Amino acid sequence: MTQASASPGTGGAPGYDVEAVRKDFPALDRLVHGDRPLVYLDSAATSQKPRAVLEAVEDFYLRHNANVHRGVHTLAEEATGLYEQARDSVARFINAPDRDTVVFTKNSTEAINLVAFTMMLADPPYRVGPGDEILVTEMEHHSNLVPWQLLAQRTGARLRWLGITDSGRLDLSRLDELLTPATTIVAVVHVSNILGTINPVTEIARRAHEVGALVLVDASQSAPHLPLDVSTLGADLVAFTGHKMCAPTGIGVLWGRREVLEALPPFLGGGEMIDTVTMESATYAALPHKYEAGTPPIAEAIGLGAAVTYLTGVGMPAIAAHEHQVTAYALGALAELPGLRIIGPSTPVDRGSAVSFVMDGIHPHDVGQLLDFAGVAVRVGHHCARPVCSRFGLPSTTRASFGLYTTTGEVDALVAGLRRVREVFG
Amino acid sequence: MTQASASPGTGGAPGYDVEAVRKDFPALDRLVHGDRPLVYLDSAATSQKPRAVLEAVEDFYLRHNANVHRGVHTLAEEATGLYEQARDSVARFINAPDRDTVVFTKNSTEAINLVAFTMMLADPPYRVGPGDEILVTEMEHHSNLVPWQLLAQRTGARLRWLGITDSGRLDLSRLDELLTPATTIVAVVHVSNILGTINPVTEIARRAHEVGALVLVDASQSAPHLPLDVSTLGADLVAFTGHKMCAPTGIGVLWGRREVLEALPPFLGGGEMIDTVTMESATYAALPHKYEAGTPPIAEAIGLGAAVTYLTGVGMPAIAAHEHQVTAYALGALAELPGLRIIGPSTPVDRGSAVSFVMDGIHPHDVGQLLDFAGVAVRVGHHCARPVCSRFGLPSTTRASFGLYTTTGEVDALVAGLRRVREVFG
Amino acid sequence: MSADALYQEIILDHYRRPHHKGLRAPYDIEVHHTNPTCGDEITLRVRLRGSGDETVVEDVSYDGDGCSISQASTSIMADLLVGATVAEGLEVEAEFHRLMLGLGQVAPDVDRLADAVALAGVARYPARVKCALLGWLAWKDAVVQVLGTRPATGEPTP
Amino acid sequence: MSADALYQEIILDHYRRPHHKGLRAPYDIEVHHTNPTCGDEITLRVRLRGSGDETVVEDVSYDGDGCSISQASTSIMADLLVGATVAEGLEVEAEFHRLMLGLGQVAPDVDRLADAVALAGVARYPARVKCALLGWLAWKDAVVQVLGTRPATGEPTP
Ligand SMILES: Cc1ncc(COP(=O)(O)O)c(C=O)c1O
Ligand SMILES: Cc1ncc(COP(=O)(O)O)c(C=O)c1O
Repeated sequence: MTQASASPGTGGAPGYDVEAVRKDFPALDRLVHGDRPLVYLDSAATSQKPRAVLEAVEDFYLRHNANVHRGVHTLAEEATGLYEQARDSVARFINAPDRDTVVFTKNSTEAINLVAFTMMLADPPYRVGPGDEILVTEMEHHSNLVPWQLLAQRTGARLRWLGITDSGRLDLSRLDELLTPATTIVAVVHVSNILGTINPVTEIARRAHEVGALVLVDASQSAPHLPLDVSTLGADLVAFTGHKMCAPTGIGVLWGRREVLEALPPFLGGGEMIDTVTMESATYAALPHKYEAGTPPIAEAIGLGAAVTYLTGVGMPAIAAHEHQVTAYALGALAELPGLRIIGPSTPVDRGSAVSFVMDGIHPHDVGQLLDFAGVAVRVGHHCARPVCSRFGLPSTTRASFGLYTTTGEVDALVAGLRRVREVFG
Repeated sequence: MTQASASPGTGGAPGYDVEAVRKDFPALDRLVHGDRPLVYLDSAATSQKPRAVLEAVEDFYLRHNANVHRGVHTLAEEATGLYEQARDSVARFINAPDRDTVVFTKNSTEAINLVAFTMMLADPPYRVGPGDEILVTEMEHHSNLVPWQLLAQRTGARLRWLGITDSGRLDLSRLDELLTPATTIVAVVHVSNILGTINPVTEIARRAHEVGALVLVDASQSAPHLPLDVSTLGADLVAFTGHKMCAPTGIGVLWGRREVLEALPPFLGGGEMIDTVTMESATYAALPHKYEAGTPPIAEAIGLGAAVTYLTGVGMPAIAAHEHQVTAYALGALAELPGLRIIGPSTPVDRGSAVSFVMDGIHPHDVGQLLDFAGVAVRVGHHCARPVCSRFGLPSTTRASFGLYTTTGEVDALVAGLRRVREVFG
Repeated sequence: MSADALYQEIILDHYRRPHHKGLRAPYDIEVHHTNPTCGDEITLRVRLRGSGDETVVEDVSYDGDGCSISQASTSIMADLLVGATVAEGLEVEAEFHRLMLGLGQVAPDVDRLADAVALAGVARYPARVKCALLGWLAWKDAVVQVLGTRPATGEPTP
Repeated sequence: MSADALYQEIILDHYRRPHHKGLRAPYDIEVHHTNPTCGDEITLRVRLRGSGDETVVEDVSYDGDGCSISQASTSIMADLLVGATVAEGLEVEAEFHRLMLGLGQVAPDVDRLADAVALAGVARYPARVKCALLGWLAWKDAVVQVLGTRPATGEPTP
């Protein structure tokens, strides 16, 4: 594992040794299309994994593999210990006051659906029914939009949303109007995966709480990039996903205030989430197991534990500062390309490290494909946020997104690639 | 990977080279309590993993890691290809006529809950409502019982069940009475994880179909041990879980007949499961993506693909024959221990490789703990099938369970360990 | 594979100066197809002449949004369809489809596909195959719809 | 750790010949605790004498099902409680609890715990800790309940 050292890195924040960080990520050595070094600018889709995470997972399978809980044999005790230690690590990473409020899910999407489904089945005041309102934003990833659409359709509740300004910020001017005593939940993304916007979720939560609504923050794009402190964020529920934060696929987290998680009913039924079972009925386990039905993603949770330990070792403030600098550099360099328009905030203020753009007369598919031939991996499409594209009258965008291992040299490769795209398509 | 060779193995079926198989599983070399070789008899809880699976997962992370679908860059294309090839491998493994009917979930539990939740939300004839009946058995794992209890409570449907005979078989004598035109779904375990019983699911399905019910088979304990052919099984829906069949944790499968999966509504909402999205509503993707919201367990699916390829290489009929022989040997040896009673079929007929037992006057915890000191890993407790324990008037049992790598020598170690337990506890 | 092999000059030419583009009347059938994952869309109109086996494609006109591959593919398709019989048009569609799903392993039928051969490289990029197929699927759909609404023995288009 | 270190002779003795076992009347409070994951259960009765700080445990009787660890632990506990003041009984419970949650890193207070020191090895087996604690948690619960139902100044048990 790498500690951010004092030696100068390649661009980025002073004192952050990005080359040392890169050495921890073996996939970054990949060549594509024969001899092109990979320039991986798709971290908002998923991050690469540091060796420490792969080793933690492998060590589990090679030495400690067993099912967790209830075993008295050595491997079962070890596996349980490693799994629960991973929960402790995640609790520390987000500064959760209570480790039992960290629930492992398979991804953010399941975490958010867990809340949407249990609010359908809950007792008041958390039950969502006809006449209730659900407030989201136009900036949501489909995973924080479709579950609420479905909840509204299934219960007769009304879905409302905050719009987006031309500069890619949430339009808060109608917030007071949209928050009513009927609002049961406000679901809002912390950092947009398409626009890069960092939203003022603490302020939104404060106002939502005034009308008695619950607040869920989708931290899928903040947990990997910024220090995240659930004890001061203001949210009642926070969802994030391992694969975007150096962990394996197949693992996510729902954190919630104890009171809320205790009041909501169980979601999936099965092994591990019960207290006692007869043929007629069951009683349910205490948190966090109440929401962890079935064999959990054990190795994946252990991998997430190793990932947050790794990230903490590098330092979340240092990562945030480094990514901020790379993003600022990229925004500046992209602004100089003729016919290129940034979709989202064009300055690095309150902004994460995903940068979407369109090029006059050139379809994002062609941009992405030609960049790939140059070794530059970006994502094209609607980035699971189609309403954002519609808002800006676009079918799709090209998105470059950065991570703790991204260098300004890679941004230069992107810019050179885009110049070549312009040459080809004129 | 190991092909079953013609050289004699340690016990087991003729021609099955269990020692060669064991070499593929590095965790089996583990020592516990200092110098005790691990005797892993807990495969019904989770299996150990062959090197081929760990390597497939590692290769993905080291070379091809990217999010799947919609990417045009090299890694995204490769990741998508590997993920979808894994689906092809699983489809072949269970002889699914149509690869798009193989849905990846996080485990069996999620697969079963997916069906229970969508039947709550479905249109007729699949909708479960007041007055409808759900038929399960007393032999179910909590993961195939609690979801149906919850469905019944949430909809006003009635839960009914088939009992167990004293010899540990399903009591089918009341089947005709319990199957009525009100029965919407029959959920039944293929092979019991606690009793070892193999149930006549094809016959049950035939009769359930006569009254128009859907049939879900919980194949969690059959997929790893027997050839499984969904095209002839008779079930409409089949659930199983990767971690018990040599694959990583965090991956499971729901297979269903296309017609059924198409008629049931979506379950989790989010990225990947949509066709198009506006703020108001969404349309949903075709199978299998309709049921794969969010970033799927990509590496885990690839691991499952490698696992079924590995299992096919060894040969499922050969594995079944080998395990049958080890089980027969164990049943014989255990029968000779004074004061030991097998819970479940005491002969190897229609029987899987999990063997539960109790010892007069000695609590399973003490049995399990003392065996562990001897290096023998067994599971103790209710094995997530508490109603089975209640049926036999027991708080818990000790369970030894076998896999493709289990030797008769390991059964001898179990028996020796049990003799020592008797000495200690008198 | 290199950028040049995928983006052959012939594709870029069709993309820059698409043939038969623009919506024209009269027409027998209009269909609208989209590719929801990338937002591409096409509106395609087909005008037929003659009846039965003799039915000939008199005109194909279209408008839409999409990447160079989808735009060039539709332009090349229109060239191939205009003047061909419906049967020939369906055959070339089948051949092109086969090429696209061949993962780069299928040799194209140069005689039949003409300029469409330039798209062979797309088959190696599964994510782009649906771009190349967008216009062709619209064509096939249009034929199915129009033959469904016209007697198979075929009165001439009014 | 070896089998002998966990299953010390003293534990096996208590398990084979438990002290104070069987349910007796009169009693002030009866509690029932279970350990759902392993099905273990205990019914515990407590009879007190005296009042206020002077309240003394006159009898502890119990019945139940469980492994050797849980049975021996309860038997040892009963020895420690009978004749002690309630305050002393709660202190020894706290001390024992601390030992059990110490993952084998906590040194036992031999004077106070007496035979219960033999259970120190259990702390290294998290899955068994709840077995060892079953009787003790019942005791603590019983005290909370009975002190809640009796005036704090303490009329003697009728
Ligand atoms: C028969 C049976 N059904 C269902 C399950 C649940 O599987 P999982 O915990 O992987 O969801 C298990 C194993 O735990 C099982 O043995
Ligand atoms: C903002 C945001 N929310 C939710 C998700 C969903 O995460 P997952 O697909 O891992 O469930 C993503 C990423 O895909 C995201 O960027």
